[in-house]
Amino acid sequence: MSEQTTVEKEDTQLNEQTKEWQPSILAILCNWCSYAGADLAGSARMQYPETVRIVRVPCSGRADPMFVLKGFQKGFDGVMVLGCHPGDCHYAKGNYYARRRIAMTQDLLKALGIPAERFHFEWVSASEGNRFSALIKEFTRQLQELGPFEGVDR
Amino acid sequence: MIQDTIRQEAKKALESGEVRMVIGWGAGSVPFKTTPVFVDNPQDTDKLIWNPACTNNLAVYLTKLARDGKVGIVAKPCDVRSIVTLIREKQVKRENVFIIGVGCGGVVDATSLQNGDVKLREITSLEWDGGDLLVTTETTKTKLSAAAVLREQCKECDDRTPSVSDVSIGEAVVRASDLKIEIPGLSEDRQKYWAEQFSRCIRCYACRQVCPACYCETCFCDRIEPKWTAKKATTDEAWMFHATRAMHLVGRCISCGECERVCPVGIPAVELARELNAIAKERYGFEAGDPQADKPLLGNYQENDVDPAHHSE
Amino acid sequence: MIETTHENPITTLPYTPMPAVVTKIITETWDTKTFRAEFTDEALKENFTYEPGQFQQVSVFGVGECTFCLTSSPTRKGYIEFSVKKVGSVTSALHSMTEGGVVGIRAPLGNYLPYHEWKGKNLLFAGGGIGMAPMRALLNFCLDNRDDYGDITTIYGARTPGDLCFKYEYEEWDSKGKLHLTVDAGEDDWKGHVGHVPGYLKELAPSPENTIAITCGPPIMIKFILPEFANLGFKPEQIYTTLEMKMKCGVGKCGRCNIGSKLVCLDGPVFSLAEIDELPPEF
Amino acid sequence: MADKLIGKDKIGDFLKALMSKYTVVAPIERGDAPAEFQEIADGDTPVLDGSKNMMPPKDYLLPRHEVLVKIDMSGGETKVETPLPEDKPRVIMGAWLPDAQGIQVLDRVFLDRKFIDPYYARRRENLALVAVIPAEMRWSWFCGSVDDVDTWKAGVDALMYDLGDKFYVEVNSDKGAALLEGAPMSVVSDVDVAAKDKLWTEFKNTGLLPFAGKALYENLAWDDPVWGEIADKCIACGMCSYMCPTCTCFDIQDETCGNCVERYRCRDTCQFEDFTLMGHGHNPRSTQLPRSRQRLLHKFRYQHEQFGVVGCTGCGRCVELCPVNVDIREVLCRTCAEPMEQAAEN
Repeated sequence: MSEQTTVEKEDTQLNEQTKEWQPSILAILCNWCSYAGADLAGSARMQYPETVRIVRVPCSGRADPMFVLKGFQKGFDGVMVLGCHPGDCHYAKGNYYARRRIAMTQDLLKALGIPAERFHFEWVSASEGNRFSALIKEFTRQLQELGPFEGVDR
Repeated sequence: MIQDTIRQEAKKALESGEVRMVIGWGAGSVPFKTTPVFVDNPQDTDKLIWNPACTNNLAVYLTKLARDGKVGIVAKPCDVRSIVTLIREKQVKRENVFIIGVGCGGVVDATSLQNGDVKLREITSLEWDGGDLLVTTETTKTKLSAAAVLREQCKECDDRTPSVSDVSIGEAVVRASDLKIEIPGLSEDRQKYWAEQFSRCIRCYACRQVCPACYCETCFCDRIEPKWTAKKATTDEAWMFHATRAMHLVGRCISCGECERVCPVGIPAVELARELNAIAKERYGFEAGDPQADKPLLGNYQENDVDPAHHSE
Repeated sequence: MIETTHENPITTLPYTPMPAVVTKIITETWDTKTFRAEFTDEALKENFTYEPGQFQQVSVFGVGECTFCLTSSPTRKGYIEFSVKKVGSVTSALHSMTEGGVVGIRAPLGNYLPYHEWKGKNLLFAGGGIGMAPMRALLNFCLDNRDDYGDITTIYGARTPGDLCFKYEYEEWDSKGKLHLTVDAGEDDWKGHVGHVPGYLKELAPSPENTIAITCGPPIMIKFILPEFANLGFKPEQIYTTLEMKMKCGVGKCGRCNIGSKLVCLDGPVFSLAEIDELPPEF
Repeated sequence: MADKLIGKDKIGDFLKALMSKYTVVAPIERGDAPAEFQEIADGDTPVLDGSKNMMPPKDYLLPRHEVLVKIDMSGGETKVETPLPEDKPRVIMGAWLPDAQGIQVLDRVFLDRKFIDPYYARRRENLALVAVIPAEMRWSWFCGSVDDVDTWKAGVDALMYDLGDKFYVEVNSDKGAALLEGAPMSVVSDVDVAAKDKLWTEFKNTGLLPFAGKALYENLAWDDPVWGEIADKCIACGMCSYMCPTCTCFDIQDETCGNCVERYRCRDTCQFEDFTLMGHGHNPRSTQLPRSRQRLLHKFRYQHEQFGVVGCTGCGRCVELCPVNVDIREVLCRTCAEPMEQAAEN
């Protein structure tokens, strides 16, 4: 990720239509499942909040914990990692490695005092476009309840 | 005496040609400190010492010195855990290390001696006397309780004899039981706590450099592209550095506490990795310093591993 | 000799880069481009002066700053030039820049080639590859003040004909002075000399009499050319070069460009061989 | 102005009065962390007796993070702004005398030669320095071994000696006199003078080592084997430099945020490999040995050649903090071919 990932704060301002604060979300998606799922959601014209920023990775195993940490450092209100269901990895076992790594990342965030609700991990397949859209909506709602992330240096 | 045996074993290993060098502790510039020494001549083995101030984890030198050829290393049980990790992660070959393991009941934190009646400049020697530290000056002998002087991580350590060694020396005495690592302020608001801690970080990287588990040739924070963390000493950049370092130490950190000892601004850097490792032990049955574990924690998986997914439908 | 006008903030705000527009980009070789830039501040553009051999800090805003010599001659006013070999992040950012792009410039910095002491003397330039860039400033300066100097001879070499820079000026260099080109490995249509610069120097055997030699190039060339100069009878005081060290501030504060107690950014980058012989071998 | 006494119970009132005219910078403790030199605000209780000075006053004059220029590229035009520090009268209180001397070394680097550093100059121009001799000397000090400490007094505007329940204040300049004007102080007695002299003698004699009085810049040899020995041990962290009151080296970096760029400077050290690593891969100090040599030669030889100063003031921070006990005192003794034995009678 380059420096340009800095969250542009206008994104997190009030949504014109709903007049509701829209949290910024960094979503790290596996190319073979959840990214395709997002694609499906898009082509099926399913609505989901536009303040989600998607980073496509070849496999959830590529979702380096540093991506998650960098997301919080740069002020995203929430970070999510989505990968193929266990057993369905395009590379046979990448998501099994991801599972441990993400579990430890959750623990690290907890140890650092970042609310667990700000980091979301889920298995989403390529056919689950509606589920993808629902997940983003649900995560957004959850973050709206929490309010803006005040930053790691508050 | 343990110190004599260390010297004899080092001498034997050097004379026989088994090792080209022995890494150990030598007398420091002041009696309450020690310093790493690299002995390559059997005549010089009397430079090696053993006392309660032998705190450095010498395994940090192995990646450089044991790359080609065999070296000896004097190691406490925690240092041995570091060596085990380095071997497991293929940074050092087992056949390139001759481990002179020393039983240990904890080492002292020199700065904690400054309190009370003892003046650092007057100290002439430190030695254990059962559960107490006997501090000798030219005129006085003072006993300090282990609880007051032990290096923080030694307080909860239950690893008293080296798990792997080529020669094992000395029996460990448990200095005091039921000691707990105390980190004031940590349990309250953690986000605020760590922001405060990291706001002090001067980015000297002493924690990283002193750490045997931080063996990367180029640390992520020294990379220019991608620039994971900027060099500036601001809280968010320091947060990124320490948080990532903690993540990188999961399954590697053996809680020797060197990073916390050397930090000039008192950041308890070891704490994050220590907590994560405790979780890893419970959840995956993995311990960083365990010679039985053949694969790194995050370079391995079980089909029935805990599922961190939220399972929201 | 060094005069900076009051419009140039380098004297009072030495860390503040002045915006300049890139007006021309010349592709010299596959990895080297020469940039011409003009300050956006009109007064600064008019009054900016410098000396041959001085250097500048060029910023690509957001990426960083890099040190380049001023390769243009102060006699050719209104713009400055610098040649950039693509090696790191700043140089890559410069290479992807197009004409009209904005850079930041802090200049002039460092000492310069003491040409005023060389009036009436013969000048011998011996350069390799991108090392021609700092010497080009003085070469063109002397050609523009042709009557002040005796013979002006240039020996310039590169790995292949494609690696030779400043081809568009060879005619001037050879007509007003004398230019000898050489390449390490010629291609079929290469009619010129083949061989390394030090060997060619030996072959040409210029006289050290009343001559100053200026040399610049990759370390390996410098290593072999210095003995050749000595063999020809050049004394250390007659040989000048520019040294390169990593710099950040360029104004003697940041502490990384020292060689012993000399700072390349203040005491250099120009040193005579006699001066270099006094320095510890750490560059 | 004659020397005066100020009771420690009066310090609070004195500071309060001082703060109406000056920005007062002094060590302030935050929790368990080491105290840092910061601008004090109402209600702060700075530690002026020199007992909490592990962080050097350099941190105030040369901040760990300082924005040098701001570049605004929005709207198609490139605007460059130079945010200089505020021009206001400042006073640093409670600096160890060796640290105050360290500021003299910083002055040479930032205010001498062809370019003046405008950021440092702004903070320094209108700055008064009040140093302290603590009641108890630190074990690691070796000030008297590196320089003639009597000459250091000229660099401070006032010097406070900790005499237990009071400070003995020696005023060395008009600036110092102006600072103390109207302060709740009393006259000194012979007993106080004797106590002050005793403390000064103790300071002078603290950490007198075999190299005391010797021209270290002549003794330090380029090819001394000691550089290799340090390099073997050295773990190449930057602590000695970052905590040093006289180490000044810095890095300059850009940070982008949208259409704006902040160019800032931050600490850097000759101990890091990338300090001198050039873009094309060449590194003139490519191993630890030349890097270890650089730090000491810079302090004891190069700065002497450049400015006629000793770049080390014997504050002992690196001695106390080095993770592997590379003791600069021992190294200096070695270069004089003498063992380190504390000569001072304390």
